[in-house]
Formats: sequence, C-alpha cells, structure tokens
Amino acid sequence: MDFQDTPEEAAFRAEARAWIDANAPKHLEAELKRASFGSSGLTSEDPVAAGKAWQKKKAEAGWACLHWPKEYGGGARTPIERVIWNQEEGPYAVLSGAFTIGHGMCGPTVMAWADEEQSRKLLPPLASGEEIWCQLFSEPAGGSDLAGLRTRAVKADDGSGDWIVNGQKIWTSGAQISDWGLLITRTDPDVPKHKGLTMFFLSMDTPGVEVRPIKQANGASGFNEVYFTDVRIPDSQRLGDVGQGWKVSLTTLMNERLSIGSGMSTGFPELFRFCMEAEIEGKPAIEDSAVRTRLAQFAVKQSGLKYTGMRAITALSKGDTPGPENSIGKLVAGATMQELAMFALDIQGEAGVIWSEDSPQRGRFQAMLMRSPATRIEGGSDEILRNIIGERVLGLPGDIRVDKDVPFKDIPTRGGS
Amino acid sequence: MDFQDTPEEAAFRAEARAWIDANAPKHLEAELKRASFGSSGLTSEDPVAAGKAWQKKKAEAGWACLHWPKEYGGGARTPIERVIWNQEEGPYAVLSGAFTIGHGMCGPTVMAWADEEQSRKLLPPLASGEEIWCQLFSEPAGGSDLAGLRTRAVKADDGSGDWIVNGQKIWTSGAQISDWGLLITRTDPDVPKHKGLTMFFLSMDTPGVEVRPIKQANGASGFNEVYFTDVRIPDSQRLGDVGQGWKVSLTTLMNERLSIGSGMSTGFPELFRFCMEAEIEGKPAIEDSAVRTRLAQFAVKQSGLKYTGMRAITALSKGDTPGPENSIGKLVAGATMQELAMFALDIQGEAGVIWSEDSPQRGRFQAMLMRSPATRIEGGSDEILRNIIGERVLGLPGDIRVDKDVPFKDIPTRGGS
Amino acid sequence: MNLDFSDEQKQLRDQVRRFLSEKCPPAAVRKILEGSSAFDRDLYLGLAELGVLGAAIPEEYGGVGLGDLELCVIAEELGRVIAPVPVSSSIYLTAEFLLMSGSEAQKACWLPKLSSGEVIGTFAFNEGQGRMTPDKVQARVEGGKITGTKAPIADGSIADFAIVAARDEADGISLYLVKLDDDGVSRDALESIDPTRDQTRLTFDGCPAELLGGQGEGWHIASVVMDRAAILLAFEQLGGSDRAMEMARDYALERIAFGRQIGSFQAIKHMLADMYVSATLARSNCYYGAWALASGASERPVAAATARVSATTAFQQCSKNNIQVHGGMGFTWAFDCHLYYRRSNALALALGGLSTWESLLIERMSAGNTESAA
Amino acid sequence: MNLDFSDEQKQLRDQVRRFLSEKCPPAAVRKILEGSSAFDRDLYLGLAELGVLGAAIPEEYGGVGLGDLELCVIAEELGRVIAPVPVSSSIYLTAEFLLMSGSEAQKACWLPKLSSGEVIGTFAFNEGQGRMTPDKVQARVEGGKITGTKAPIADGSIADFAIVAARDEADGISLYLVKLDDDGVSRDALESIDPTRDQTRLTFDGCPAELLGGQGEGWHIASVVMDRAAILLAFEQLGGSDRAMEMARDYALERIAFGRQIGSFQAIKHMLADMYVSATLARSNCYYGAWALASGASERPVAAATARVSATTAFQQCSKNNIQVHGGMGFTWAFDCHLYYRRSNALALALGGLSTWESLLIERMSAGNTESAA
Repeated sequence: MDFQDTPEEAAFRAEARAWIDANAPKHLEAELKRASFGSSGLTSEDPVAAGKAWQKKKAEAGWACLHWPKEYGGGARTPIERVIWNQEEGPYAVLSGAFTIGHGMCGPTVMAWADEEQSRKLLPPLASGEEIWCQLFSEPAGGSDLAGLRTRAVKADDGSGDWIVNGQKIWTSGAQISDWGLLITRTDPDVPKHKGLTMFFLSMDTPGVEVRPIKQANGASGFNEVYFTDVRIPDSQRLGDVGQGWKVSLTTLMNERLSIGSGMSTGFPELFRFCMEAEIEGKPAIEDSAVRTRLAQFAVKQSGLKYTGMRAITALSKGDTPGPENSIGKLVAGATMQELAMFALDIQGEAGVIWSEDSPQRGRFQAMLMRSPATRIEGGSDEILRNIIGERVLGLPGDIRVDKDVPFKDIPTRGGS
Repeated sequence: MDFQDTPEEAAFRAEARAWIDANAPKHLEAELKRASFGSSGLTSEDPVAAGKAWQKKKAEAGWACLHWPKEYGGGARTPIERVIWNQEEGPYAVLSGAFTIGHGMCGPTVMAWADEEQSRKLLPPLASGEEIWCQLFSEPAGGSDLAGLRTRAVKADDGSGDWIVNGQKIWTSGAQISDWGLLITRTDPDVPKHKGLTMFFLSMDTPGVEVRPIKQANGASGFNEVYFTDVRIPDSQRLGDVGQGWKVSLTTLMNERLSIGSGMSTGFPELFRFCMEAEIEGKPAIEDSAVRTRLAQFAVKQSGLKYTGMRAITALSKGDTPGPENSIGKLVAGATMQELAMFALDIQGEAGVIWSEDSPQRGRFQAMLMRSPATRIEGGSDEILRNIIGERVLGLPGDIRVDKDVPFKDIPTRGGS
Repeated sequence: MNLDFSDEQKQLRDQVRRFLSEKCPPAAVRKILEGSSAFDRDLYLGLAELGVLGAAIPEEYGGVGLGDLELCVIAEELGRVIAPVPVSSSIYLTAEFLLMSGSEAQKACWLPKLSSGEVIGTFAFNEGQGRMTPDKVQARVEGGKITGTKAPIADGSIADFAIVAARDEADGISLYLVKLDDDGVSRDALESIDPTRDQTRLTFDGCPAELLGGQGEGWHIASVVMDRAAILLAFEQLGGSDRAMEMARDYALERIAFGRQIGSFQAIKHMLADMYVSATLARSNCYYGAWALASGASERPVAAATARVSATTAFQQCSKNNIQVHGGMGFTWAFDCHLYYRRSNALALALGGLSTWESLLIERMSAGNTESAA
Repeated sequence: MNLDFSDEQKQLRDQVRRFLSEKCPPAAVRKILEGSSAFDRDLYLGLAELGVLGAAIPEEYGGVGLGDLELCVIAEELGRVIAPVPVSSSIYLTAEFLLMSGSEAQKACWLPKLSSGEVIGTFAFNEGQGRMTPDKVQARVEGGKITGTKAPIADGSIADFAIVAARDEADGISLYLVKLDDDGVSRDALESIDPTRDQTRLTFDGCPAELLGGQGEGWHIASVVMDRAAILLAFEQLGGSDRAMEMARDYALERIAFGRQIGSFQAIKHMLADMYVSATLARSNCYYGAWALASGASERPVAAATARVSATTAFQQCSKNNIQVHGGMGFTWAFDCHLYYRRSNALALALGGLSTWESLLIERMSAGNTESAA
C-alpha cells in the first residue's frame, strides 16, 4: 500500500514533466481547462489542428502511443509509466481527443490482424497524429445488440476479388475528420448472426462513403451517421478471414478496457466546490445536513472509482490483464453524474433552469444534466454493463437467447405494440 | 373528489360504530393496539380463541364476511361499506387474522368451484369463525414458480376413486390451527407444468397430514411446512376437473387482490412520530434537513399508497374489478419499510442495535427491520410483482419461457455452480 | 368517498386531449425549441377559445366559471404534450393572484383579458441563486415606482404585465402589478435547459407599480398562490410522466434486440414497472392535491407539497428512463425523448426545487397537519 | 504506486481464512446466536494462539509486531465469517487506546494479556439514544471513583476491564481504565438485533477508575482511536459484503425456477451486479483507508469516514439482497442469510451510524482535506 513513486517512476515522471513543460502549447492551457462533455474548450484555434500539432511533437520526442511497440511509432512504456504520463500531461490530454479511438482501439486491432507490411504502413501515421481513424461498428438496428448489424458486403461480380458495401453505420465518433475507418460488415446472412461477419479497413475518401453529423439531445454533434453506397473495398483491406469479423471485433472491444486511468469522474469535485460556495437560507450549503448526506454518498462513489482505477493499475503493473470488472467505472459514473447534476440544479433553485456562462461554474451542471443520459448508453448501456458484470465477473448464466442458432435473415426486426 | 360519506354511507357508519361500541371486547383494546408484524399483541388471552369469539359475535349480528352472499353466512355489503366497516372495526380487526386466508381466498374459491351442497356445508362455519382454512399451494421447489409444484396425487388402486397424496407444502400460514386446507397437487407429470394440476380440499385431521412450524429469520413462527404421507382424499373433495387445478388456483390468487383497504403501511406514521420526539445533536430530529428529505420521500410513498387505495375503492364502488395495478402496494411498502427501519435505527445511534421494550416505540423499528425482508418476498416477490406490472398492466411481453411446452418431469430441478 | 374526477371532468379531459393532439404535436413543441418564437401563440389563442384559459375564472370576469378540478384536468393534458404556452404564468399564477387579492378594478381590468389570451401575465418573484427567502427580495418600490432585477422569470419576454414581489416603503414585502411595456423595463432573454418555455431577466428602472393586495402581505399571498399553482404544476408533471412512460413502453414493444422485443428483458420491463409505480403514486398524490385545492381544506399546504414532491420525482424518473429505454436513439435531437427530459428538469425547479418542497412538506406536517400522515 | 496488499499479507489472509473456515463455520456463529454463551471462547483463544489478536501489538508488549495492514487483512476475514468474538472491542479499540495513550505501566500490564486473549477489554462510551456528543457524557469520576451508566456496550458482559469516557473533576472528558470485576459494577445483558455479539448495560457505582491519557483529552483520544477502529470495522463489513454476495451468487446458480437457473433472470443478475459494484467500491475505499491507517497520512480522518460510509452501504445492500435472492428460504431461521443481515445492521451502527459518518466525511473534507475529493 503505497501512493509514492518508485525511484524509477519518479525519474520517469521528472523527465515527462520537464519535456511537457518545455514543449506543451501553454497558450492554450486556460481554454483547455474549460473542456467539458465532448467540447475541447478551444475557441482560439482549430481543435483538430492543435491536436495534430501536439501529437506530432510528442511522436517526434517518443511520447506518442506509449503502449505501442516502437516499430509502429509507439513508446513501449509500462502501464504505470502511461499513468504517470497521463497525470503529467493534464489538460493537454484533451488535445488528443480525436486520436482516442484510433490509438486505443483501431490501432491494436490492425496490429493483431493485419500483416506486417500493412501494420508498418498504417500505424506510424496513426501514432504521430497525421492520420485519424474511426470505428464503423454500430448500426441503427443494432444498438446494444452489436452483432445484429445489417451493412452488407458482397463480392464484386467482376472477378476482381473486391467487395461492394451497402448500408449504414451510426454513432461514429470523429467520422467527419477521419482518414481511415475500421468497418464490420455482414457477408453471409444465411448463417447465425455472429458467424456471417467480416472486418475491413478503408479510406474514408473512398467513393460512396457519406458522413452526416447527428445532432444530439444536448445540442452537440460528436457523433455521425455514415452511409455506404456501392463502396468498393479491395480484398487486401480485409482483416481476418471472411466470417471471422466478430472475433476481430472482440480485439477492438477488449482494447476498450485497456484504456484505464484514474477512474471516470462523477462530477463530485465540481459539486463539492459548488457546495462550498453556494448558500441555503443564508448559510453555506456544505453545512446543510441534507447536502452533507448526498455529498457523502457521491464522495464515496467518486473515491471508490478513483481507487478502483488505482487497484486496476496496480494489477496491470503486476502483469494481470484488465478484465470485465472495469465495467463498473462508467456504470457508476454515468448514473451518479446524472443524479448529481439534478441535485446541483436543485441547490441553485429556480435559477438552476438557466444554462449560461453566468451560471455557477459556467453552466457545468446544466451541461452534465444534458450530457449524462448519453454516458449511461454509449459504449455499453447500464443494462449491458450489468449483464457483463453478472455473467463475466460473477459467472451467472447468460440471458436466454432466441437468436442464437437462427439464420440471421430469419431473426425478426420489428415488434408490435 | 370527496372524502365525505354519502348520507347512506354515514348511516351505515353510525350503525357499525354503535354495534362495535356495544359489542367489541374492549378489555383487549390496549393489547391489540400493540399488534405488530404477525403478532396480535394479545398476551392475556389466547388470540385464536379471542378471534373466534369476536367472529362468532359478528356473524350472529350479520357483520361477518361482508363481501359474501347471505346464504353462505356473509353480509352482502358493498365495497364502500366494507371499507367503512374496516375503518370502524379498527384494532379489533387484528382478531380476525386467523380468518384472512379463509375468508379472502379459500372461501371465494369454494364458492366458485364447489357444488351448491358443499358450499352450503363448508362456507357458513368458515364465515362464523367456527372453522379455519389454510391454503396449501407453495412448495420448497416452487417459490416464485408456483406451478412448479411436485406434491403428487394419484388415484388409489382400490377402485374407490380416492386420491393418494404424497409431498410437501411450505409457507402455510395458520396450518397448525386450521380445520380445512385448500390443496393443489400434481396429477400428471407427463404434460407441461400448468396442465397437470388438480385442486382438492381436505380436513387437516386427515391421517398422514403433519404440520411443522417454520422458525423465521426474525424468530417468529407464522408459517408452517405441511407434509403429506399417503394421505387419502375422496374424489368428492376435488374442486374443478382433473388437470384444471391451475385455473382453480387463479380464482384464489385473483381474490387476493380483492382484499384492498387503505393501502399497506410503510411504517411512516411511526417514523414521523419518532422524529418529532428524537433529537440529533440537541435539536429535534424533525428539524434536521437530512431527516426532512428522507421523511418527505417516505411521506409521499405512504400517502401515495393511501390514496391509491382510495382510488381503487372508488373504482370498485363504480363496479370496476380491481386488477393487477394493485400490485404496487406491497412492492412499495415492503422496500420502503426496510429502508425506513434502517433510517430509524440510524437516528437512534448505537442504541439502535438494542431491541427491547425500552427501545423507542417498544422496539417497533427493530421489528420492522427484521420483518421487512419477508414482506418483500411473501405473496409475490418484488421481482414477480414488477413482472406482473410490466406484463399485465403495461402489456409488455412475457419472459422467454423454457419450461412452457415441456413435460413437467423433463424440467431440470437443480443448477450447478 | 370518491377519489376520482367526475364524468363531466373526464369529458373535458377527452375534449382537451383531442384538441391538443391536433394542435400540439411534438412538431409544434420543436418549433419553439428551435427558436422560431418564444411560445406558440396560435395554440394559446386556441386554448383561450376552447375555454381552457378561463376555465376557473368566474363568468363575471369573462371566464367559464368551472372550478379548480377542471383546471387540474387541463393541467395534466398540457403536461402530457409539454405545451409551449404560458398557461402556468398567466393562469395558475397571475389569474390566481388577482382572484385572491386583486381589487375589484384590477380583477375587472385584467381577468377578462387573461381569460381571452389577449394579454399574458407572469409572476416576477425570483432574485439570485438558490432557494427564495424573504431576505432575497431586494427589488424596491418607492413613490409608486419599482427598481430592481428579477430572474429567471418564466414568460418574461412575452408577458404584458407582471405581479412583482418587492420591498415596500415600510421594508415589508408587497406585491405590485407592473406593466411591462413601460420604458423603464428591460427584458433579457435567458438560455435555459428547456427552451420550449421562455425564461427572462426583467430589470425595472423606476416603472409605475400598482399595489396588489394588502401592504406587507406579499410573502403570505405569494405562499398561498404558489401552493395552489404547485398542485397544478404537479398535474402537468403527472401528464408528462405518463406520456414519457408510454413512449418508453411503445418503444420497448417495437424495438427488437437479440431477436426479442426489448420489453421482454427484465431490465427494461422492471424499469418500466418502476416508472409505472412512481407515476401511480404521483397520480394518487395529485388527486389528493386536487381535492385539497378544490375543497379549500386546511390540509392544502401539506397536500400541495405532497403532490409536488411526488410528481417531481415521478417526472424526472420517467423522463430519464425513457431515454435509457430508447438507447442511443433516445439521445438524438430528432427523437422527442429530450423534450420531456428538458421539461421534467425545468418543472422540477419551478416554484422552488425538490429539496424546498421536501422541507416544506415536513415542516408543515410537523406544524400540526399531522393527520394526513396516518 | 501500489494499491494492494503485499504477498506476505495475502499469505496471512489465506492462513486466517483457512483457520476460520475450520473453526468458525456458520454452526459456530449459530451457537452464540441461540444463546449458548456470549461469545466463542475457544475460537477467541485460537485466534490468540494464531497471533491474530496480537498482530499489530509490538513484540515488547507480547504481540507479534506486525502492522495495521495485517490487522486490516484479519478484520476482513473475521467479517467474512461474522466471527462471534470480541476482537473489535478488545483489539481495534482497547489495545489501540493503550498503545496511543497508555502509560508504560498500563501498556505493560494489559497489552500482553489482550494479545494472549487472557483478558478482554472494551470501550464504554455510549450513553442514551442518538448520535454521541460531548454533552451526553454524564458518567463522572470524583476522587478516583466512577459513577454512571453506559449502554449499549459491546462485549460488556465478557470484558474484564473497560476504557470509560467520563467527566473528570474539571468537568472535562477524560478516559479511565475501570476493572469490571469490582463490586460497584452491574452488568445487564441487552437484547439486540444481532445476538451473535454481546451488548450490555454497565452501571458504575463508585468503582476505582484509573486515568488513561491526559486529563481532559478523552474526547480527542476517542476520536482518533474510533477513526482507526472505523477503518478496521469497514474491513469487517467488506468481508461480510463479499460473503453475502457469494452466498447469493451460489444460490442463483443452484436454484431453478421456471426451468432456468434464477441467475439467468436479469432481475436477479442485475441485483447481483449492483451488489458487486457496491462491494467493489467499498473494497477500493477500504484500501484507501488501510493506506491512511498504516501510513499515518493526514488524510486518515477523511479516509476513515470514506471507508466506513462505503462499507456500511455495501454490507447493508449485500445482506438484504442476499435474502431477496434466496426468496422465502432466505427468511427462515435455518438459512444463514439472516446472520449476515443482522450483523450488517449492527455494524452499521457501531461507532456511530451512517448519517454520523456521512456528516463527518463532508465536515472533514470541507475543513481542508479537500485534495482527496479530486
């Protein structure tokens, strides 16, 4: 039990800190600290351009993709070193938002399934931020049922071996700024649903690919729909065998779990600060016993997630593989943030309805209120996460599956009310 | 919208009040007011004997079984009159505890399924409290899955037409004081589970019937196990056709819902009184804002159940049949009472651990704490009630059933860990 | 004993529901959300014509002369369709202030116009952050002129006049009727979590203010009227809860995942059951509120807080879980789920937030109205 | 950075777990529940022999000389089996009081005997109903003799001596060491929700009382020691949470209803998932507490309250839902579910209930230890 750095870790931290101090775009720091809920906070510069510049600098000095091997442009650092880097990078980490999916999920999938030549071609520009990747998995009909996807890839009838893709993807973060996409398709609807899938990568410039932003409930547009109309993909851009797409996708999804940090935020630190300043009937809100009770329950969730993250890092540093138990982070953080936002607005009284720069903490709690429903859904809904914990952590039986051994085309697509 | 009696109702209330005033066993009133959680509160007299005496008095004056027809010993009163009677009977209603199941569930089932001669023989002594009935439905292997019962009835091989019953029932309230039992058995294990059941009634004196009390987690013993060893039942004591037992049992279970009153108690009135008296750091607990918040949430549950009960009575008085929407009473009351008890103990501080006559309200909150887990299970667990609301009130599809079209004997009985 | 609306009241409900389903589909709400104007004037005038605005206003003041129960029925329907109109400001509050405390002249002047929708009134109460307390009232009237800032004020951009709570010359709190077309009034529209209802900052710089009700009685009058309005808002929340629950139910029946209707999964089914429970408790508590409102029972303060706490809880729960049942689609701008989520969280704060009403409920119960606890 | 126990500490855990699984099966707990005696003396002496009681007591006082982290590991294991022994009274509290404030003579006299299990100590703090505050301390020492009543006192029937908080002659609060075999002591056993742990009323009628620690420092010393003990109790709660969750999980795998393992129903599966979440948060918060306990960090008061709030919540949730998963059988005396339910609710109140620790947590965070909030 020890929160101190080892001498080696302390040396690494000093090195990282010195380099960041000398190289980070300090003129952006104040803006970046305002980042919230999908917005980088940047207004004085284009966030993507600023992100690419920072990533390039990091790559040149060996600080990019610390978890990747050096031959692909990575830093080959230990898990603890990555954590230390993240702590030191602080607000500048927001600049890497556009690369999260490429570095965390697409890159490792390419590494695992592409041939060496492709990896050496595709990965270094991804590591250095020259190229951005997105993940084309979810579909309107899919939702939690990821394998229920309907985007079809069929062999071209011209003998070229190329594939022709038609269909629609949804919830694609960053599609509008991506150079490459990792695309899962259905190549055989006559077999059960997990068996007829095939994975490809493709340039987002390929003719027939159309990206349309989705306006979200909170007014932001972080996600996109991507339409495919007779999009031609050479067979050489296939990852894994035909029909092996589900297995390939699991590499991607498992890597999602590897991106552990210090636990997700519940919004508690902000609420605590707010309650130190706000008043209830003339006294500091923090002295109100109802506020204290709620705060205490939020506090132990925040700190529980924080130290769960540290326990995971400890395990990682001892060589353990992070498992499904890390599903608790988003499950707890999403629901807590939503409750917490409602509570913060309640303390603001009728003024809580106002969402402006003049609101407490520049309207952060209003933004949390409006963003948190998405947190409870994206990347695995609360219900899917509880299934994962129940089944994969606690070993309970799966749900009864009616779609398991049925040819995909025979699975119903619409209920009746 | 009106909480006042109509002139007819007021007249009925006056009549009931006058009769109760003249006839009730007033010397028991103080003790009966201490009733809690399965205990009648009576110590000076045998509760069953006292109950029988009161019931007999009521029957002689026409106040027994107000919802039954007169020919079976009932009072043939309207739903509103029953509610008024219940309000006026007050603490003396506790005396009728032993008859609840017989009057509310067994009697109506006999009425619906027995022939006229049997009804005229069986029902009047039940109405007048001379005889007590119990309901022999649940089994160890059954639980929420009521139709999964295994108690077997087979035709005697002596040509008498009698049935021979072997098996075990559980959670039988009042079995040790009952004269008659309503018994559901499996007569055909080769058909799907709901189809092979048959209902009987029998004297609890029948040879081979053995009653053993179950000690509960809270130390009380309100329930029993009942063992059947080669118990012989004449075919004339069959209710409904062979194989029709499930349908007969639904009559019983539907009648459970008819027993609506002013909503179940959550324990809120007691908690409110306690918070008026208790102190937190030298000030009345009721002035503490954390206490207020919790109390308010409990209060709206209590009052919500109370007025939901009144809405149901209003509907009943207009001729509507009470439906599955009444499932909310126990669902809300059980969970609320458990939370509320924990909260009351918390206010008591370390002294809350003590469960004695010297504890606040004679240990009522400790008793609630220890009894409430059963409330969340008995007569339909929280989970079953949510299924009922989801499916029968909101019209959502049933759970996927793996046991539906399978011969009963082929359904697995044990999982593996 | 009868805890239900009468057949006539149910007919009124059906009539209003039919009208609103035609005149106030989600597309109409979206128009306001997306900023075409601050409220739906056609809808508002249509409601006036239908007699909805004047339902509880006596005939002598141009109203229909029905009662409070009818207004409850109407409020529930307005809440179901989250109507983008200033009924709460102009009718539940302003008209009630006039009826309770207005002089004959004030009533005769304003009530017919409120009833016809010709003018809109609002209640300018809030100042600053947090729970309103008497010391927060800083707007001040001297020599018949009012000075001060009130925010946020619902429908402040569109109201023709406001009932304003302000310090009088004796430093007590009194209510004043202030016309908002005066040159001394500035109105700044505010961004809010629910743009389907206008929120505005009103600044008064020496505008004529006419006393409403007795001097120094402002806080008391406001408390009574806010209690009454709270019951009506609870009915709006109830309507919203029911609609959000129905949307979720319908989607759970229609949407297939893993080859099944998602409503067949207990996670979804039980979430819906809990929404139903919460909405049902709210309905029963609202009916209790309606009874207290209409009968003038001494329990009204307790009943108002009960209805309000219960309905706020229900609407927030139903609207957030409606999004959850819809999954990703529920979080798109294109689906209507967020309209209900926005409204539920805005209504939760109107006339004071949940914690305020929770505290009031217990304070009132402990002050003597304890019989309702039993 | 390393937030885990060392391999040696894990070996200790395994050793203690093996010992307890043999010596403290549920049947042993039931013996105490059903009144055969006030605690399991054989088990207690066995724990002493194993070095468990003296784990954190220095060798010079007859202990094993390990540290606080080892005691955390042990506490978790005792909690897992809800051991019916007075370790919390005698070790987490009494031994700590002596170590922190005892004179050399007091330490030399008592610590070896506590470590060997030869004597049992307890902390006599509580008076009356509700949260303990300094003004509730009414027991009084005059001329070296103590008079007053303390209840409920855990293990009061079986303790040989007690550390008693009482008014000193300057009306301050001081701690006194009082032998309980004195004629002036009466002990009345009290019925409790968890009969597997003794609760007693101690009445002192002029018994000899020996000052422990500085005069007037009683409240301060007690606060520090109770914080330390709270972390250890949180580990007991953590062990209990895990075991209750495992019992529920095992039953959900074994029990069939509707032809399926009940764990395949989402209602049960998700209930178990929520138990896991709660127990996991508690584990992480307990580790934070363990770090603060062992390192003497200034964050200890915050960490203690954090661990305690989290573990209390987890154990209550896991033990009540364990019964729910078991259905009717879970509510029988014969099944062990109620043993955990009882203990969880008793531990929730020990050293002050949830609301007390919630309030302390935020008070402490706002008093400056705010870095832990980030």
